[in-house]
Amino acid sequence: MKNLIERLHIKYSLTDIVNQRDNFVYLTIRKENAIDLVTYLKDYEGFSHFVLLSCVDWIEDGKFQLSYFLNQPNKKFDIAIRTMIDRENAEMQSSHHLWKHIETYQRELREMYGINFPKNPRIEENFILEGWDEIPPMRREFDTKRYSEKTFFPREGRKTYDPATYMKDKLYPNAPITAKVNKKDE
Amino acid sequence: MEIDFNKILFAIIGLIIVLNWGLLMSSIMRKIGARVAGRHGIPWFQPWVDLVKNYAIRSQITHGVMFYLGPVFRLSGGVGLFLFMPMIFGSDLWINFSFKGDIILILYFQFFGMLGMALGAGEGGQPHSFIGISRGLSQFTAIEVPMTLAVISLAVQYQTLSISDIVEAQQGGFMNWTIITNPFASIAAMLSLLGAFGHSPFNLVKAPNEIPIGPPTEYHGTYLGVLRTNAAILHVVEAVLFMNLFFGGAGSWLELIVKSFLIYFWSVFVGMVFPRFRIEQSVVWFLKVPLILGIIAIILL
Amino acid sequence: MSNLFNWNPDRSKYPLMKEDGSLDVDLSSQKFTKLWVGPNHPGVTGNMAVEITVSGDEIVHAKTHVGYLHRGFEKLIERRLFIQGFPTCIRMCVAEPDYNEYLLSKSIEDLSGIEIPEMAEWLRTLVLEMARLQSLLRTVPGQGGTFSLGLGVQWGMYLRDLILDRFEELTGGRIYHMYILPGGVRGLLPDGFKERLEENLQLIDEFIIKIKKLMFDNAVFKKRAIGVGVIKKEWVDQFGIVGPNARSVGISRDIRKDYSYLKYQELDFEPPTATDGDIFARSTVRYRELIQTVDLIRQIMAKMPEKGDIKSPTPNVLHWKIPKGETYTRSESSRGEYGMYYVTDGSDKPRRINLRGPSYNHAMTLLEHMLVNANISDVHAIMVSLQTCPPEIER
Amino acid sequence: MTNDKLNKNQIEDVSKFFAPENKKKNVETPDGQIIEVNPLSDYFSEARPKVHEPNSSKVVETFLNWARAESLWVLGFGTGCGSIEIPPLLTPRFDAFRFGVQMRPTPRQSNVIIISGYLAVKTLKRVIRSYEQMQNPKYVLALGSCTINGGMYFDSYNTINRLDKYIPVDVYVAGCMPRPEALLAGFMKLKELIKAGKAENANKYVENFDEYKANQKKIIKDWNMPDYNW
Repeated sequence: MKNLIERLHIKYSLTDIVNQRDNFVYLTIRKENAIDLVTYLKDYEGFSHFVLLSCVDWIEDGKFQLSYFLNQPNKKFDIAIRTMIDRENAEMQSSHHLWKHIETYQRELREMYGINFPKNPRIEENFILEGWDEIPPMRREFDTKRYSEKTFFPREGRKTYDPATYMKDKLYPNAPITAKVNKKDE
Repeated sequence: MEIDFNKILFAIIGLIIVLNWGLLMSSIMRKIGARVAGRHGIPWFQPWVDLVKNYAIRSQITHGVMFYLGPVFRLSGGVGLFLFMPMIFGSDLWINFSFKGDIILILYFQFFGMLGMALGAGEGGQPHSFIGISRGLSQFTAIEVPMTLAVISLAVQYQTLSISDIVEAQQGGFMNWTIITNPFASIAAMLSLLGAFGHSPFNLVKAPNEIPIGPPTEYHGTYLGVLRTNAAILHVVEAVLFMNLFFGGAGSWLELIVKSFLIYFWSVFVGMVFPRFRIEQSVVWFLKVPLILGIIAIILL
Repeated sequence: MSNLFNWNPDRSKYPLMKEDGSLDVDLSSQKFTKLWVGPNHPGVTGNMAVEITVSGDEIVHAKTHVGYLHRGFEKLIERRLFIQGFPTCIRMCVAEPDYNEYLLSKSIEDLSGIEIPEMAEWLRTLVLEMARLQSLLRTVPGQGGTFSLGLGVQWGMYLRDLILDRFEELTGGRIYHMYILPGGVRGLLPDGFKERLEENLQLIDEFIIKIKKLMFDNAVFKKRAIGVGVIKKEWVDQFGIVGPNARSVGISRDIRKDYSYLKYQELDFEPPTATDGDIFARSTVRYRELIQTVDLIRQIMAKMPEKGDIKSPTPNVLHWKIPKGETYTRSESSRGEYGMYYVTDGSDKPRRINLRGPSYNHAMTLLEHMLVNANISDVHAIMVSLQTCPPEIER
Repeated sequence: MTNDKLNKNQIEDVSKFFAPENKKKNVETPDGQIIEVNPLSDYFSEARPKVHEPNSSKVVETFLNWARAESLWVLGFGTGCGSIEIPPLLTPRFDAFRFGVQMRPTPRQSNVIIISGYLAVKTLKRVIRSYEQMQNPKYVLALGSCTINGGMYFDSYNTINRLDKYIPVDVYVAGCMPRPEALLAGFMKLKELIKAGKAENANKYVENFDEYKANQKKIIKDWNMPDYNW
C-alpha cells in the first residue's frame, strides 16, 4: 500500500500523510482536489465502501476539516482524506453521485455546521432539527448550555460542582491537585 | 300480529347471558394465550372493567352523523344475528324469533354490521381506517363464498332453510352431526370461520402493527364500548351458528357454553401459532382451499 | 392457472420521479394517499417516521423522517471531560450500549497509547458478545412479531431478561452498564457467574430449537418473508450496507474477522451468510448468528483465564489531557459496522466525536429505496429486518 | 368557557412551514365557481377545549374511578430510550397485564401516555398532539430523570428540561433508566391517585390552557397546527 500512497502523492500533491495504523492512513489534500481523489480511489483502486463523512470545527484557524473515510474491502485497507475549508460561507463540492448515502451525510453537515453542498438533492430539507433559527448547533461558538437555560425552564435546586474542586473538598481534603500517573507495584 | 311479551322477555335475558358469556370467553382466551407465552395474564374480570371504563370516558368527539351510526349499525348487526338464532334446541323460550328460512336472514346479518361499520369508520377520516375497511370487505367477500356454499350444501342435504330443522335432523348421537355426515361442507365452513373471527392468520382487518387496529382507530369512549359489546355478542352468536349447523346444536345452556367455547378456541388456537397473511394472500387462500371443499360438498350431494 | 392468482402486476413505472428527483405525484388527483408510519405507531422500530405515498396497497414513494431522538450527544461530549463522556456516550444507542463504551475507551486508549491487560480484553469480549446476544434475542423473534407472531417475542424477551440479570450481576446496571472504562474494565466476574450464565445458555439452546419450529418452519411465515424486501448484491457498496444485511446477499463482511480486535482472533467462528437477500435470508442470518453467539460465549468462558489484572494505570481522570490527534475505531455490533471518529486537540475535552452507526445508511437511503414498490403490509417487516435503530442515526 | 375563535394571525404567521396540501389555495368547483380553501380552519376545529366535571354523585364517581384505575390503556408511543423497558413490561418477567395495563396503538383509545425519557423538541410537538387527542380523563406518567429536570441532558439544545411546563404530569418515575419494577410502582401510584379522585390533570390542562400553550409555542418554532388538536 506504500506504493499506492506514493503514487497518490505524486498525482495529487498531498500536503500531509499520517500513518495511524499499518492499515489506516490519513491523507491531507487541498479542497479542489479532494473529490477527484475520492473518485479516483473509488473507480481505480477498489475503495468501494464509503464509511463516514465527518466534519471538525477548528475555530481557532477559522477552518472546517472535512474527513472522508474510504475502505477497501478486499485488501482491508482504510484511507481517510482530510481537507480544510473556510468557516465563512463554508461550501464544498458535493459528492452525492458517488455513493447514495453521502447525500444523507451532506444533509446532516448542512444542518449541523451550515456547510453548503450545492447540487446535493434535498439539501434544504429538514433532517434532524425542525424550525431551527439559531446558528447551526454543532459549530463551536454555539453555547448549548446557555441556549438550554434560556429556553427550557431549568428546574431550580440543581447545584453543579466542578468535579475537581468538589472531590478535593469533600473526599480528599488533604490531597494536592496534581495530575500524576499511578505507577503500580513499583 | 300478536306481540308475545314472554318471548321478548326471554330474548332480553338471553342477550344478557350471551353478552356476559362472550366477555368471559374473551377473558379466558386471553388468559390461555398468556399462559402459552409464559405470562400470568389479565384478571378474569378485565373485559367488564374495560367496558365500564369505556362508557365512563367523559369527553367524546364526533366526525359527523355516520360516525355515530357506525357502531349502532354494528351493534344492530350483532343483536339481529342473535334475535333470529335459536339458542337451545327443544325449548320454546330460548329459540328467540327463529322462523322457517331464518338461515338466509342470518347470512345477511353477518354482512350488515360490516357495511355499517365501513360507512362510519370511513367518515372518521383516518387513512388507517379505510385501509382496514377495504381489507375487511374484500376478505369478508372471500369468506362468504365458501360459507354460502356450505350452507347451500346443508340446505340441500336436509331439505330445509330453517336452523331449528337442521338441528333437529342432527339429533341422536354425534354420528348424526353434519361434521360426520357432510365433512366437506363442514370443513369448508370451519375454515371460513377462521376468517370471520379475525384471529391471525386472517387478522389483517385490525392488523395491530401494520395499520394500528384498522377501522376502529378513531372510535373511543362510548363508541368503542358499543363496538366491544357487539364483539362479545357476535363471537358467541357466530359460534352458536356453527354449533347449530355442524355440531348438533345444544340441548341446554351448559352444552351451548361448552360447544361454543370449543369452536371459538379452534380459531384462537390457530391464531396463536400462525403469522398474518397479506390481504391478497388471504383472499387467494379462501378462494382456493375452502372454495374447492365447498364445491366438492355440493357435487357429492 | 398460476397467472390467475398473480396479483402483483408490473409496477416498473414506479417510482414516479421527475428528472430532478422530485416526486411526480399529484395528491389531489385522488389516486394516491399519504400515510405516516410513525412516530406514534406500534410498528416502527423506535421513534422514527416513514412518510409513504401509496397507490392502492403499493408504495410509490417513501421518505424517512428522523430527529425525534436528537439529543446533541456530539455537542454534549465536546463540553465534557474524557471520563464524563462515558455516561453520556452509552446512551447513544439503547439497544446495545456496550459498543459505545468500548469504542470510546478504545479511541482514548489509541490516542494516549495505553495498553490494556489480557484479562480485561477477555472480559470486554465477553461483555460485547453478551450484548449481542441480548440484542439478537430481541430481534430474531421480533421478525416474527412483525407478522403478528407474538409468541416468539414473549419467549425471547424472557430469556433476554435473564441475560440482563447476568449483566446486572456483573456490572450493576440492567441496560446501561458503564463496565468498560479507559484502561480496562471495572471488575472481575463474580463467583459462580459462569455456571449461572451456562444455565441461561442452556435455556437459550432450547429456545433456538423452538423458534425454528415456530418461525422458520412455518408455512405462513415463509410465504410472507421469502422474496420480500430484496437487497441486490450491487447495492451493498452503493448504499454502504454492512453487517448481517450485507451478509444476507453473500458478501461476508464482519469486522470481527476482517479487522480483528480484542480476542476475536483466538476464537473459532465463521460469520454466517445467505444468498437471497430477502427478509427470510436476513432473519436466517440473524438466527444463525444467535447460535454462533451462544457458541462464542461458551468459547470465551472456556478460554478465559480465571484471574488477572483488569485495569492499566491511567492518569488522574479529572486532569487528563490527551495530545492532539484523531482516530477511527470500529467494532461489529449486531447491526453491522459500528465506528467512532474521535478527534482531540490537546485539551482536557475531546474536540469532536462522530458515531458511525449502520442504521444511518440502512434506515435512510436504503429503506427509502427498498420501500418503493413494496406492499403497505411489509413496511414494518422490512424496517425490522434491516434492524434500524433511530438513536444512532441522529444521536 | 366560551368557544371563542383563536387568533388567526398566529396561524398565518407560520404558513411557510405548512405542507403544500395544508396551505391556503383557490379551488375551482365543478360548476366553475372559484372558492378559497384554508385546510387548517376548514378541516380542523378551532374551538377551545372544555372542562369536564366529575360525576356529581360521589358513589357513581368512586365506582367509575375504580374502573378507570383498573383499566389503564397506555398509548404505545416510545418517545425516548425508556421505551426499551416497555416490552419487558409486557412479557413474562414483569407482565403488567396483571394490573390491567394494556397497550393501545391509537391516542383516541388510550388513557395514559408514558413519556419514556427525554423529549426532543420535535417529539414534544407530536406528544402534544397525541396528548390532546386523548380523551378526558387522561393521565401522564413521566419516566426517567430527564423529564424531571433534564437529567443528563440538562445542557442539551434539543431536549426539554421540565415536562410539567408543557403538559401536566401525574406521576414521575425517577431513575436513568428506571427499572420495569419502578415503572410498575409508578402505575400503582397512578392507580392510587385515580381511586382517590386526585388525577384530574386533564381539566387542569384546560384551565391553564393559555399558559401551557405559551410555553409550548416558545420552543416549537414552526407551529403549523391548530391550537388544540381535537
